Order: sequence, then C-alpha cells, then structure tokens
Amino acid sequence: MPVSELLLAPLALALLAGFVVVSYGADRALAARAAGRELTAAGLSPWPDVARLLLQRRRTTTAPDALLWRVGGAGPLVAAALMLAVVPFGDTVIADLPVGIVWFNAMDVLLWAFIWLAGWGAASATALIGGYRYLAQALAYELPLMFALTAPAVAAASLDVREVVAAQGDRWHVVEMPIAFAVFLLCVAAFSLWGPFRAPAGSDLAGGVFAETSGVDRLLLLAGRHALVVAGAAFAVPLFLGGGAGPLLPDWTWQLLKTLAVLLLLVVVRRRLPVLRPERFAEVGWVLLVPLTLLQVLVTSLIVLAEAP
Amino acid sequence: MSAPLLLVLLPAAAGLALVLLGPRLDRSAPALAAAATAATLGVLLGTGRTPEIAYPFLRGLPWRLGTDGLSLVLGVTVCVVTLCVLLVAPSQVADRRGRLASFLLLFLSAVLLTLLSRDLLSLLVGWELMGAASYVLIAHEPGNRRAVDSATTALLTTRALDLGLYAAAGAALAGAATLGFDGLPGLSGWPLHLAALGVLAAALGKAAQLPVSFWLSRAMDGPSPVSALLHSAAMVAMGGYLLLRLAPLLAASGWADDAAAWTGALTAIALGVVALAQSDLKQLLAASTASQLGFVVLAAGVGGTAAGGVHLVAHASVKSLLFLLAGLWLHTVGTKDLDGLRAAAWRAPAVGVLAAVGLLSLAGLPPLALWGSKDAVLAAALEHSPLLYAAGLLAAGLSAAYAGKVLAVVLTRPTGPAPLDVPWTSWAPLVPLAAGAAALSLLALGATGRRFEELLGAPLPLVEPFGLLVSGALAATVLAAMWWRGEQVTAAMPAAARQWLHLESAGHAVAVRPVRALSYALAAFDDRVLDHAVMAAAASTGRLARTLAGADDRLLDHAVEGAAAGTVRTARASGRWDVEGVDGVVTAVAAATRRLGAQARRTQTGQLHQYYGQAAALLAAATLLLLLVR
Amino acid sequence: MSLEALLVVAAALIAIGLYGALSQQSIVMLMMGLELMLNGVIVAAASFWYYVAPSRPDGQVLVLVVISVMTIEMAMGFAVQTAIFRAGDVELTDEATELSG
Amino acid sequence: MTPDDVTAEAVTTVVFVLLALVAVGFGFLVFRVDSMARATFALAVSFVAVGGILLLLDLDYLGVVVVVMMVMEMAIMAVFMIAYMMNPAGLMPMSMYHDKARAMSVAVGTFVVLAGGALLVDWPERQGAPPADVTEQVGLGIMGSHMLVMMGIGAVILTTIVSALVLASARSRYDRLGDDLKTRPARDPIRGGVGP
Repeated sequence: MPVSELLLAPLALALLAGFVVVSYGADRALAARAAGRELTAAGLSPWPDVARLLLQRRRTTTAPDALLWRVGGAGPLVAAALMLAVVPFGDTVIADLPVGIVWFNAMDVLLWAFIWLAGWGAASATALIGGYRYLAQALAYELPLMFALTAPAVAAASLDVREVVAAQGDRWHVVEMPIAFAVFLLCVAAFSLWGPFRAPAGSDLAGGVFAETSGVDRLLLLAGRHALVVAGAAFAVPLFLGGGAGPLLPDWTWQLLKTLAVLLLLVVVRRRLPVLRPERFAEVGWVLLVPLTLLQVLVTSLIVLAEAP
Repeated sequence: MSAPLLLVLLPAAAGLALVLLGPRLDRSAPALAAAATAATLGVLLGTGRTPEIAYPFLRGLPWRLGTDGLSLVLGVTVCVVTLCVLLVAPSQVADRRGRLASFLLLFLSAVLLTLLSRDLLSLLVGWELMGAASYVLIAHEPGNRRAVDSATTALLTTRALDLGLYAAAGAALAGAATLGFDGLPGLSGWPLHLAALGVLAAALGKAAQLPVSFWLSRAMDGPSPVSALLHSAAMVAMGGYLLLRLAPLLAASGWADDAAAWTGALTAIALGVVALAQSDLKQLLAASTASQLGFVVLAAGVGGTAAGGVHLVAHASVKSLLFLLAGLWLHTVGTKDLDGLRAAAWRAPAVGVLAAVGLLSLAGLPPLALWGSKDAVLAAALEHSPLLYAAGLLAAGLSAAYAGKVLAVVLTRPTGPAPLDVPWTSWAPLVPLAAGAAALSLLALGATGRRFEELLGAPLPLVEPFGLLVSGALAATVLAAMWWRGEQVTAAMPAAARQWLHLESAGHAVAVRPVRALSYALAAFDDRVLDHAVMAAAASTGRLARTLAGADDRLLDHAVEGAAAGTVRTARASGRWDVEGVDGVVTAVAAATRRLGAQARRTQTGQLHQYYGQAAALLAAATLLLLLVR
Repeated sequence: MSLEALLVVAAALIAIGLYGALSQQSIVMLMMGLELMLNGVIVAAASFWYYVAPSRPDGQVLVLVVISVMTIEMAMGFAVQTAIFRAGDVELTDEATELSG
Repeated sequence: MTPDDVTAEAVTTVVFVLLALVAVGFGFLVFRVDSMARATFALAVSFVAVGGILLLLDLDYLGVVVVVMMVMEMAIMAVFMIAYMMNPAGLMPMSMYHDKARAMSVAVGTFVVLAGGALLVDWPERQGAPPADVTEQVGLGIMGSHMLVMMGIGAVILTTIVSALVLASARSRYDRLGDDLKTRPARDPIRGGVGP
C-alpha cells in the first residue's frame, strides 16, 4: 500500500469526526430552536459533553457480558469508518474495492450484531428489548436497502463505487431512480437509529440500547450513531448524486458539499417525524418497500437495455 | 422486437388483457380494442414490405414471418374492417361487449399470423387460433343453443378439412424436410400430390366452397358484426388467400389448379342461385360470400394472384359493409327478413345511400369496386379457358341478380312506416367501407392498377375494354330485369336452392352418418360377436362342467373315497414329520429374523445426533469402498 | 497458502462442526454445528475453484449454492424447532424422539 | 520472482494463517463457551474469517457476501437461541452435552480421514487463470451455464419460505380473517402497517 494512502486514513477519520461534530451541532441547534432556547456557540459545541463522558466513571450492572458489551459499543463507529473507506473523494479513495457496494452492505449488516450486542451485554431488560427491536427493524429495512443499492449497481454494471460515479455523467442517478434514493435515505436513518427509527433507543425503554451505557462506552455509541448517519449521507452522494460532479470547484469539494447537504437533510428530518413501531415498519418494509424497490430495479434495467448500444 | 412478430403480438396482448379485464371494462372495451387495432394498423403501414425473418421454434423448423405486397394489402384490409366493426359493434351488440371486443382482437392476431406466415407451421398455428376464435365469436350470445350448435357445425366442418393442412405439412416434411412455402412447389411424387390435395381441402373448406358451403349458412347465427369480419374480410377470405399464396404448389401438381378453378366457378354459379333463392338478408349475403369467394378460388386456379387479391379486397369492403347494414337493420327495423325490410332504405336515407352503394357494387355495376375486380378475374380466366370465362360471366350475372333482388326490396317506394331514428355513430364508421366499395375498382384498372401490380409483385391480366363493357352491360341489364321482374325470377328458383342445395343434409349423409353408423356398427360388432362368443364359451364351459360332474359323481367318487383313506394315512405320517421337523426349522428362522430385526431397530433411535454419527460412519465406509475399488 | 493447507482448514472446520452436531443437546446448538460444517465446505469449494479450475464458474456457483443451503437449513431448522417446541415444549434433541422405531 | 512478490506472498501467508487460526479457533469456541451470545458470535467471527480467506482467494464478491449472509444469520440465530435455551447467558453453568467422547472420536476420525485425503491425494494441476472480473464470471455463470441450478435453488427457497411459515406460525389466515375470510380489518395481534 503506498504511503500516501496510509496517510489518508487519519485524514478521513478527522473528516468523519468533523462531520459528526457538524451533525451534533445542527441537531442541537434544531433542538434548541424547538425548545425556544437561545442559540449560543457553547450550546452547539459537543466538547463539553465529550469531556463529561470521558471523565465520567463507568457504571455497571450486576452480571454484564463486558466483552460483548464493549464490542457492541465500539462497533458502530468502526462500521461507519469502514463504510466511509469505500467512498471516493474525487479521485481519492482509501480502499478501492471492486465490490464497494456490497462492502457497504456488509458493514451495515455488522450493525445487526453490534447493536444487538450492545443491548445484550448490559444484562438489562430494557437494553435487551432495545436490541430485539433493532433486529426486528433490521429485518424490515435490510431487503429494501439491498434492492435500493442494486439499482445504481445495475445502472453502472459494476459494484465498484467509482464506476457508479463514472456511469452517471451529467444525469445523476437520482433522476432515474428516485424511489431507490428515498428508500436508501430511509434505510440509512433506520440503521442509524435515527429519527422515526429510534425505537430501539426509545425513551419508552429509558434509552433502550443506550440505557445502561456510561462514560466512554456511551460516548462511542453516541458518536457511532452520528458517524453512521454521516457515512450513509456520504455514500448516497456517489450512488445517486453524481459523486464529485459539479461546476468550478474540485471534485472532492463537491463530494463534501453534497454530503453536508444530505446530512443536514437527515438531521432536519430527524426531529420532524414521530417514532415508528418496528412491527408496523416491518409490514411497510415487506409489503410496500420491497415491491417498490424491485420495480425500481426493473425500471433501471429497462433504461439500461433501452440505452444499450 | 422486429415488426412481423410485433404485428401478431400487439393485438394478441391487447386481446388477452381485455379477456382478463373484460367483464370490468365492458363498456369501454370496444373503444380500447379499436385503439389497439388502430395501433396495429399503424405498425403495419409503418412496416411496409419486409424480408422474411426466421424465429426459432422447433429445431430446424423456425417460424418464418414476413410481409410482402399481398399480405400487406390484405392485412390493411382486415385491420380497417376490424376497426369499423369495433366502432359499430356497440350499437348492434348489447351483451358481453368486452368478450366480443377481446376475441375480435385475438381473431385479428390469428389472421395477421396467417397472413404473415411463410411456412406451414406458423400458418397452422394462426389457422387453428383463427378457427377457435371464430367458434367463440359465433357462439357469442349467452344462452343461444342454436348459435352454439351452429358454431360447432362451422368449427367441425372446417376443422375436419383442416386436417388436410396437417397432411400437407407431413407430406412436405417427408418430401423436402422443410415447411417453407417456397419449398412446396419443389416437391415431387406422392408428397406433392398429397400436399396439394391437403391444402386444397383446407382452403376450400375455409372459403366455404362446394360441397361444404353449408357451414357458412349456419354461421349466420352469430352476431352481425362478427359476420362482417369473419365472413367477408377475414376467415373465409383466408381460404382464398391460402390458395392465392400457394398457387405455385397447385400449378406444380398439374391437376389441383384446374380442380380449384372449376370448384370456384361451380361454387360461384351454384351459390349465386342459392343466394337468389334466399328470403333472409343474412343468408343471402352468406351465399353471396361463398359465391364471390368462388371468383377468388377461380383466380387462384388460373394463376391470377393479383386479380384474386384485388377481388378479395374489394369483396371484403363491400360485404363487411352489407353485413353491418344487415345488423343495423336487424337492430333498428327488428328483422333481417327481406319482406320486413321493404322500403328500409327510405326510412333512414343516410343508411339507404350506403346500402345502395354496397348493393350496386355487389351487382358489379360500373364503375364500382366489384365491377373492376371481377373483370380482372374474368380476364385471367379467359387467358386460361373460354369455358371458365363463360361460367364466370354467368356467375357475374347471378350476383347482379341477387344484389338487384335486395335492392328492389329496400328501395321500394315507402307506403307507411315512419322514418327510423338511426344515430350517426351507428352508420358513420361504415362510410370508409362504402368508399372502398365504390372506388376499389381502381386497384384493377389503369395507372393505379399498375402501381398495385408493383406492390403485389404479380401481373394483373390485361382487362380488355370489351370485357368491361360486356360485364357492365350485363350487370345493368340484370339489375333492370330484377327491378321490374324480380318476384318472378325469385319464384322460379328451385326449392333446393332455398335450402342451400341440401348441402348440410348431404354432408350429414356423406360424412356424419357414415361415421356414426360405423361407430354403431363397431359397437354392435363388439356387443354381438365378441360378447356373444365370450358368453357362448362361458355357457359351453358350464355345460361341460355339469357333464363332468355327473361322471365324477358316478365313476370317480368310489376311486376317490378309496384314495382318501390312503391319503389320510399318509397325511398323518407327514404331519408328524412336519410338526417335528419342518416346523422347528421355520420357528428357528423366524426367531433369528426377529432378533436381527430388533438389532436393526436399535439404530433407529430417533436421536438426531446418532443419525448424524451413522451418516458419518456410512460416508466413511463409502469412501473406503471407493478407494478400495479404484 | 496452498490447496492442501486450505483443505486442511476446511477439514478442521468440518470435523469441529461434526463434533458439535454430535455432542450438543440443544437443537439450536446442533444447527450451529451444521453451519460450521457447511462453512468448511465453502472453504473447500472456493479453494478448489482457485487452485484447480479458476477459469470456470463452477466453484463460485457451488459457494453460492452452499450459502443458499445454509439459509434454507436455518429457516427450516428454526421452523421445525418452533413447531416441536410449540407442540411438546421440546428443546433438546434427546426429547425429540418421534422418529424412534 | 521479484522481491516485491516475495514480500506479498509472505504477507498473504501470514494473513492466511491468522485467518485460518481464527476460523478454526472460534469455530471450536462455539462449543466451549457457556454464554449463547458468545457461542453465536464466535461462530459469526469464524464466518467472517472464512470470508477473509475467500478475499485472499480473489473472491471479492463471495467473500463479502459470506460476511453479509452469515452475520445476518447469526444475529437471527441469537434470537432463537435465547428463546429456546434454558440458560442462554451461561449464568448457571450446566452441561448440555451427550455422547461427548464418542462425538469427539468420530470428529477426530473424520478430520484425520479428510486431512489425510487432502494431503495424500494427487490433486490435478491448475487449469487456466482467474478472469479479470471474478464477480462477472459468477454472474455470467448463474445467468448462463448454471442457470438451472439457481432456478432450482430459487424454487427451493420459495418452498422453504412457505413451509417454514406454515410450520412456525400458530395462526393461519382463518385466524386473521375469520372462517369466511371476510373479516375486515383482520384480527391481528398487533394492528397497523399496510394491507387488510
């Protein structure tokens, strides 16, 4: 591996951290506005919270499975970072996998394990129920997500993210596959416990999978949640929004700007929607979203056939 | 998708969709079907002439489809007629319009397949689908037993003769290992003659030629719009079309072309007489259809492909117009009987004009369509034989006569009945047909005739002005005669002609009854001879047994009783041996088997993991065996 | 890395899986043993593809088939487990003896 | 062989040995740990290691797919495990084995036979080379020469879906929609979603 790419990894992590900070700040700003509080720079900064959690002493339960708990807590952040590894910024990509799209899917599937483990490890009923809720939700969103990812791959005839970007040219995929784009964003929210999909971490469960976490564990889990949204937003750009395509500015800038836009969209939506019960969402996912995304793939295939030379 | 297949699949898909949605779309189905037909027509016109394309179907026997001049012209004709029929049908058929429209589309698809096919295989598919759709369409009215019977008669008659096509296909495979039309004239020996005979039989059957014209009479029990498509432009016309298409095969056989020509001429005359004798408008039109198709068959027999094609197109236009008018009158006046239709033309003048155009064209009056097309056929016949020409002229006079008969009835001066209220929607779609009935003679004559020749790629016979004059004058004379003396002429017709020359009874006598009699005879043979033999054998066995029993009682009993005592002694001895010797062995074997069985059952523990272990051991043993054997 | 080394790994996975399938009382654990055996089959199929006939897709297709078989096995296994648990509160293989002859 | 190649091969070998040890080791741990969650996720780790081995064999797609499928499976398995086990968390140690010794001997025997076969059999030479796009190869394979196989698998999967539901579900459509199947809305234990 060339040295320059090794240097990229810390850069990308820093970028991820920056986006997480942005996401957190935007979220806080919206929360403050909703509560009628005054916006101050200090109120938006995550650092006081970070410092508090870093210094906080870990609480623990009677018989936790500490190993699995730690794995589950740190996992989402790692998965988000690994998702980001296949996102191209201009010509630069940390890991140029020929199967980048499946890789993203694999990382998202790892979340099944991580979030459930975070719920299981605490050895607490509310946390475990949160883990179960996440699995129920995952069963509902996973197939639509897979088909939503299939559509751009079919259009580009490749699983390589960079080729998907190259295949879009002037006409972004979002034009011909709006359903896939919408479902993708929905699923990003779902695997990040975001907005209407926060039932696994719901307040009715006293925080669900977050219930018993404290200190560094909590910090990692909270950061991981934001990082997942960031990774999902960043991945939506090459898949549906033309990647780095844009006038005047260099490619990587456009990638960043578009990511920021999608991220802010997700943050705004977060507080606007009520919580969806996982079992209801399961029916929606299977009865509505799966056929819709399949239809989307069909339409995409027909477009590909029609435009084939 | 390439155009020929699209042409077949477009109406088929639309028809199937309507079949599925039919009941729900009953009201709008005809309009939707008309739209689909218009689209098909558009595709057809856009396609133009295409080279033949082979679609893989069976190994070595592809479907070969293509559009040439003849199929293009007939395809456009069929599409236009279907369109008019679909537009008019809602005003004439009240029930199950969705069903009617969807099956008309399926029928159209089958006809197009027939027209586009260039090999016997795809032709057979189109042909059979056409027959099946026609059955459904004729038996359209719910609960009308007679219509169903008539549909069955029509289907069985044509299907029986369709077997000829299968025979032809078999002969072609045997003789040339191909089913393509282009390979058929190259046959020789018995395959050639069998193929020609089979094609001739199937085509004459479909075209309602002698001696099976009766099915067309029965088919009139279907709705008028159906008749307007099936029995003018499409189904019967396909019989003529097949002969035109395969005229080279007929010519190659050396006899089939003459047979076709004479059958056509005879049908044209005989069914002309039948038409003249009819008092029911639809029956008259049906007979006239068979008669006019006779001209086409005659043309095919004398090699006048172009002339026959022109006549098919002109006749389709005229006859579909007349059938639709008959349906219109049936719907508004309430009868299709000629007596009831007296002065019908005056009661709705627009309809009357259309009817006059159609009937005058049917009569062959210059310069209307059938005048020119018929003369083209007659000219082709004259090149061949003066006798055929004379027969054709006679038939032409007859057609003028029956057309004149109807004309005289509907144009009688009105005496009482009030004007009919006919909405414009129910006659406006007929205008294009009437225009065709008036103008299509252009296809046979003059400069347009030359263009048509180029399109068809076959020469039209040179129509002498003298011939035109003769036939025109004949038509005018006969029309005039019928106007003044129509009643007497009709009355002079033989009674047999009114009954369609008893063709149906003859068909029953020649085909149905013998078959039925044969089956009865076979059943009787089975009952009487075979059964009887079996019963006789049984009875004699019984007698023999009784005789033997008597002998047994008297003679053998003593011997038996003596023997029995000895047997009992022997049995006792062997019984001892049995109990002590054999039984012991058997018991021992049984016990051993039971022990083994119990051992075997021990493996059947119901424990999954033990089954897995056994499976592993078995696999290991199998591997070992494999290694040792190798 | 060589074909033999990969096959030995596959053999080890299959043997461990067999041990689990034979020794576990719980039906779910038994199924984990089966999964492990199929895991070994995946390794073997992939290595045969790579080292024997990489120009043909057979090995890869075999891997796909095995993955499908694993999911099918799991779905049916849990369905049967649910059914017999519901019917007779059975959760150990030793209790599921309907097939005993 | 250039020095770079040697380095690459050494790295590959080291990675392979590590992955193989993880796959086998965690595979064995599955039957050694008390907690069911640990057993399940030990198996998941074993699968992920096998996915890694597939990646080493240039099978990018299949390697990642193995991870996707198996991690999902294991997450679901954990749910069932906890539903049906007496002591899922391993808080009260208890033995859940039978026939341990015999099972071990059968397993060791199997390993000896299989590994012996793997080492002793004279495997055929490698024929051809992997194509440039391995994923494309399998895609063309299942859509072309091996289509029948995948169609069969598809039919079997459909059958599995239906029969698994029939076996596992205690409720039928008659429970939902009444004896005449006309009850609307359906009597679901949990209402909501879409459909009747």
